Amino acid sequence: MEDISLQSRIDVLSEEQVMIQDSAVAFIAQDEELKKVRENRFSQPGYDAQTWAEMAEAGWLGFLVPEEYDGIGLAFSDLSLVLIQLGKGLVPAPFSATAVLAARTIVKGDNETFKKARLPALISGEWKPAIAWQEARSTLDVKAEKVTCADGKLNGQKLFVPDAGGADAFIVSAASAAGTILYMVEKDASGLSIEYAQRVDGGFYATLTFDNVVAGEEVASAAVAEQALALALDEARVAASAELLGVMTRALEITVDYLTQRVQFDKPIGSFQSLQHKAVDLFVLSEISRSVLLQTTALFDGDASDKERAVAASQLKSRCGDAALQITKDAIQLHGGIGYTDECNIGLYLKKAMYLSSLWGNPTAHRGRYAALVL
Amino acid sequence: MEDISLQSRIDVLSEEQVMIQDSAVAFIAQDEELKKVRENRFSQPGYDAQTWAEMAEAGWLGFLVPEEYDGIGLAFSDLSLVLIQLGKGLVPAPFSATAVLAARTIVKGDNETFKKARLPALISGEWKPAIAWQEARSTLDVKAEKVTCADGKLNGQKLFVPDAGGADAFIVSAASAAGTILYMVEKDASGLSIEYAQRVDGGFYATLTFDNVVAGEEVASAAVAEQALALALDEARVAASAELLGVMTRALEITVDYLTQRVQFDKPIGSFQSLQHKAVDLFVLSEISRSVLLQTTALFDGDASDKERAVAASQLKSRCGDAALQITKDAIQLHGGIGYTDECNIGLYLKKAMYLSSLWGNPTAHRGRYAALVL
Amino acid sequence: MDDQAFRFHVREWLEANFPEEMRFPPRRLNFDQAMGWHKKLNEQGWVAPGWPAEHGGMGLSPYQQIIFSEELDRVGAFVIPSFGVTMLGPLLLGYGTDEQRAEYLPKILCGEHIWCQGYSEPGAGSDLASLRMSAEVDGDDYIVNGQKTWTTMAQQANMIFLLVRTDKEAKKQKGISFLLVPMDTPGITVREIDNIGGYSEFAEVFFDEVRVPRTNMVGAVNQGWTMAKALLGAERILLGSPKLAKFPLQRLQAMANDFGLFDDPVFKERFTKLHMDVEDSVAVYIRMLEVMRRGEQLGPEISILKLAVTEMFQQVTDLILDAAGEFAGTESVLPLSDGTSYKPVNTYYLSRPSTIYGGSSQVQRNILAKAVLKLPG
Amino acid sequence: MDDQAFRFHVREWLEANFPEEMRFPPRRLNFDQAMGWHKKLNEQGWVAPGWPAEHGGMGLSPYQQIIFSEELDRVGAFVIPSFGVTMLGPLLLGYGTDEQRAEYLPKILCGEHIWCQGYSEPGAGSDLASLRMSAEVDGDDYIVNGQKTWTTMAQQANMIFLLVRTDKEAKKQKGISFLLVPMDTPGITVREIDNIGGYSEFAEVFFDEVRVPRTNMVGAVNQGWTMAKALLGAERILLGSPKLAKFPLQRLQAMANDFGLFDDPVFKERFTKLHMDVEDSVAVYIRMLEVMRRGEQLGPEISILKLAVTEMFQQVTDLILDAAGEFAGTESVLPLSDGTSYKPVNTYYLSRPSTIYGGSSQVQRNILAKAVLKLPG
Repeated sequence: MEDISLQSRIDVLSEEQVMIQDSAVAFIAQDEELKKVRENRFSQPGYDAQTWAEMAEAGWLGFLVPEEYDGIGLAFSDLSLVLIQLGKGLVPAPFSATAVLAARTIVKGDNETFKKARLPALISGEWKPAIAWQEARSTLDVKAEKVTCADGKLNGQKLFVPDAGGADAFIVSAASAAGTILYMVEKDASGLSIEYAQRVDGGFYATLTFDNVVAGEEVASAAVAEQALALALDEARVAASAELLGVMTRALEITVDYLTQRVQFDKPIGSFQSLQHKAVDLFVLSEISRSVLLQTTALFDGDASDKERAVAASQLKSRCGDAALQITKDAIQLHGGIGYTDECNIGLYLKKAMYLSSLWGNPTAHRGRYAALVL
Repeated sequence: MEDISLQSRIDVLSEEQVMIQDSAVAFIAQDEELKKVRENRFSQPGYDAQTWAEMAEAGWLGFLVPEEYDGIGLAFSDLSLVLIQLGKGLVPAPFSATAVLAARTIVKGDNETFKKARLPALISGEWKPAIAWQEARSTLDVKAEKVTCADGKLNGQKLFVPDAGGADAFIVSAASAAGTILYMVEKDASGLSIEYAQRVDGGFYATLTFDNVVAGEEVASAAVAEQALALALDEARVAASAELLGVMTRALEITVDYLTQRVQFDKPIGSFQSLQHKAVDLFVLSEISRSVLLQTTALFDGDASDKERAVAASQLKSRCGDAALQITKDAIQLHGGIGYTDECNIGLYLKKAMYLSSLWGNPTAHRGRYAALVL
Repeated sequence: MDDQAFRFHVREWLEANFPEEMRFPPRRLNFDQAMGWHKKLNEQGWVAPGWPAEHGGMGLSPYQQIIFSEELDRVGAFVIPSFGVTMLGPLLLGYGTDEQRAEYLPKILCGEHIWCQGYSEPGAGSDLASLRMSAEVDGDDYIVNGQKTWTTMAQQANMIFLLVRTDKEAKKQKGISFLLVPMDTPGITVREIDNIGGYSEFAEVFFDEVRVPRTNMVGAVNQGWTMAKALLGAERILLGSPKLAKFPLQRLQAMANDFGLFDDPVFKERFTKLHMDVEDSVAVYIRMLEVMRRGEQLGPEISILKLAVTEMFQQVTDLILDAAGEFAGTESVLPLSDGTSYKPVNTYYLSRPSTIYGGSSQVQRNILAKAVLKLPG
Repeated sequence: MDDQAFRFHVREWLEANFPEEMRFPPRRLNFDQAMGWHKKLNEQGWVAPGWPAEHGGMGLSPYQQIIFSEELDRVGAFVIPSFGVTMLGPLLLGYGTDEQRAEYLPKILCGEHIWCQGYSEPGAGSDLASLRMSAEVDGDDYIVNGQKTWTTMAQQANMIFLLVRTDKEAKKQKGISFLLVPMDTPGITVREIDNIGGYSEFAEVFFDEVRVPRTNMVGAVNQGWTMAKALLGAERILLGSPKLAKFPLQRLQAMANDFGLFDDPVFKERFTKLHMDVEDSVAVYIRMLEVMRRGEQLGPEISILKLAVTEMFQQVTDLILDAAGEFAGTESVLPLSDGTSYKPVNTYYLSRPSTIYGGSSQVQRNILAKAVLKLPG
């Protein structure tokens, strides 16, 4: 599939970035037909162990972890090159949830012993934590209220925990007397029940119910927990946006290819001006998204304030969420009837867009936060 | 200019309606080039006395006045046929403001002596009243607050009074101890000052400032004033919507004609699919508007409740306001550079749409009222 | 009975008779699931609102048809429409012989015949006239060979109406005829196709040397295109029914109520805008039905309705996805406080092909540009 | 100086030097109105931010050019851009001779030469290559005949750069050359055209046997189209500057503040959406300027920026009209509480031709479809 993005036309990558991108391109080329994607969907944990091991092998899981914890300490602008490809390949592994959100929450926490013990295991792929923070639909608020911790026992419910099926443990935000604290809880902890809901992309969300579950190690104290979670979530939103960019980019490539091949009224349908202009409008959306991603990863690689990061993450997530939905649904329209069948891959891109654009705040939620922060 | 609306294809007019429509078509055909429109714009009162006299002669000014006051007592579905043509011809006379809003406010009032004395003069074209009710930008509220009446003296300010320049008198809503009352005030009343602002369509709005002006005859008592005003305003909104339909219809006719004539890249530009589809989308908007107008005039001709009328008027006004703006501004785009010149008539349609869609509540204001009434 | 009385009559009967378990299902019910209800409707004589009474229909005015349809929506009926009632019936009334009417119409009403529609072929989607399924005369029969696709619920139908090519030499539109074929005729194979919602609502139908009596042709030989176009007209008014957008809007309202979204002025304004748009499309619909009531044909202008309504439908489902928050990414069926359940993504999926089937939006715009606006080229 | 320091340096100087009476004017200032300011900028060496320093420019990086432009917006500068600075200068730097550069560049800087652009002709709008103005050799001169239109501020300019046809036999694009002509040359007539806002910002320019020295040609004979295209590229990045949308958004904010509209959540959400869109377009702009900074040419992808920004511009002015309420129908100039005045309909008018000039949105989409997406046909 030819890359029609403007990257090769107008952007400049460093040699190292070219290497990173090439390895990610090769990685997804293994499943260009999305057979593995289809095999894994709707069956727990929603991805195969082999994929995760290969990602660990490639060093990707440690991109955002400082070297002192065995990480590579690379930049968001590098990592995004991998994430775009993962989006293009619809790779179902919980990269953003584990290697970004969980890893970065731990890094931003204040338990050095925990970091030293756990981050290397996360990076090597041996240990997969999932973050359980959300207590309501469509909220961006990281303050824990409904899950409480008193006398060392957790009670309450966490919603929308992605990829819990393959996780070894949860990092749970809980309201204590001192404020929000992050605790680790093993997956098989007594009193913890897990209910799974199927996601449209083939993965699963979990609802975690805590009934006097013993709180494990403190991952972040009340002094830093909310901030750590908020920062890591904004980073995870950038990661999800990069995936979304991959999703929309490949959906558009497939569609442009289809427009060139498919004949109706004795002409390739891509020669009809109305379809050409529609494709162009989608292309414009994808390149706006790419531009905002470039700007945002540069900002996250610099010394921007927490607020600047929050504003940028909301700007990016709402742009990429909207654009990916628009592009993938119009891609189905441009495919005609065949696009509405499950056997056609284009529908898988729509579903990935539906999931990722609603994860960690949908475009409307992020516009709300942007307005509150900027206006 | 060929009528491209669906009226002749799918709607059925009575013989009487055909006659009414034909006479209105002939009326505007006198100024098909819009020379008279251009002569009158930006010079007081914004229209010529001859036009008004001809309208009176045609009997149009009495359409909505019961026969007992020398009117014709016809239906909205008949009147709308005239108004659509007035919109097509951009006829600058204050038809909706005087023959609908003012006439109907008086009719709905409770001063029989006043009706018997004044309505025949209004219908014959001798006497032109203007209604001064509005006290703030973007309001639909008819309750008077800022203009007060105490001891028979009016004080305060009324805004956005259309076509005051040609009016002989004002009917003014004022807050009295008993509630809102409608009073007549002669134009040359002592203490009344009038400030005019140029409208984009070439007419004028007036701001009326009352400084101890003696309140004249009571047109409607506190018992009925607000209701009379509210009902008449909703009728005036229907009238303005019919004009808007005429504006958008003619703008589209002119544009489709231009698309057929204008050659670029060695083809008539109307053969380019993207322009065809744009024209079609505008056509769809115009026919949705026409359908809603048909439905609404039928409702106003029946025994609908005040609330049903308000809902229908808001639905119609926001539809026609949005559609007319969309169509006239895209008409300029479809004309290319020439459409941006003052000498091209298409811009006059945009300006009429800008005026009428913001008169008596713009689409956003009417959606707000609809939501409050329906949801 | 005046319209208001008619409405209450229908409402009362539906409240008493519409099965509790069929109300507001999370997905559209298919023919098998709705057959019990079909039979109950038939006992009441209410299967075919638009057919004349002499043929077993209700003979309703256009406005009464809307009332009837609104009342069905009100109790949450959500059923794949019967192609026999909505499409084949009107066609036979217009073009069929008396024998054909006597043979087929009653069986549609009683539910004995369940029809599916054999129009589209692979490679002949928007460009329907390029269809290739052949029907060659062999004695008193035609021998039919080829493939249909996007045939809704072919797997449950026992009858199919077909567009076939009876003259390969003639220009595209000229050599097409209209055939009625039992699905159990030897040589017919059905392959179900899953849609993106994961359901099998349509199928491919393969014809291999299928023998069909020549008496099963409707209209004259090579006149199929005219009838197909008329039928497409009837289909487009069906496909342009405002209920397409109104029904999901009601479901959105129920979900949004539970989520407390009407306290959010931004959501409320978006909902209002769509509510008004949908009400506006009802005005267009009634205006067009009025033409049919007068016994006149609707021409290319019918495309306006389909264009407008399907676009609104998709705008409604966009807002559903937005309102659903994280549920926009799940297959979850949400229990609502009104006792029904709702799966937001289903509605979203369902809206996708509405701008594709029955002539894509692009095709509808081409029709209007050429046939109504008379634009060149 | 780092970027932040540069910003404050510019801000400080502008605060001290930008004339009070030029801040946030209700309509765009023309060349005459802005000449005093131009001369002041020239004293400071700040007329041409993008030109290299050796030619009297500021030699700013792309990002610094944005800073400079933002700071100008901040004080409310609203002036018709100088075509000498933005268009002819870059063209001469790329294609002119040393003599031409020495002759013309300093006069642009000091304001002696005020340039207008002679591209479009009646009948050759979007289809620019079909232009017909002829230039025939006569000794050391060309004799120019024909008509230009949409020439912005021709009535105030004393110089014009022209696309002319120097070979009538060649294919459309092949026979075009680029000429520089003083406006006082005998045979040139200017007719002002009022725009829909009632202002004369452009004109028709008639050429009747106008004699132009052959040395006034830039580039080689019949190579004008290549240069024109390069210039159109430069124009498109200018025409795609986000300030086009950002400036009116700021004015909307000021008006809406006075009207109390930010207390209305619906207005606030609409404003927010546009604010974010405009910020997004800044990201596209900087990404593209970065290419130019590296000294590379921007190709057809530049169309993305113009398409996106002009569409946003019009969305902003739609919201301005909505927010203005009844003032959307008046010519009123509103006094704002920040001491400036504002005429909402002017911005609305100004946004209309942005999707027409410099290649209409339709043409931009054609370019992208063919040249970038490589779609057939």
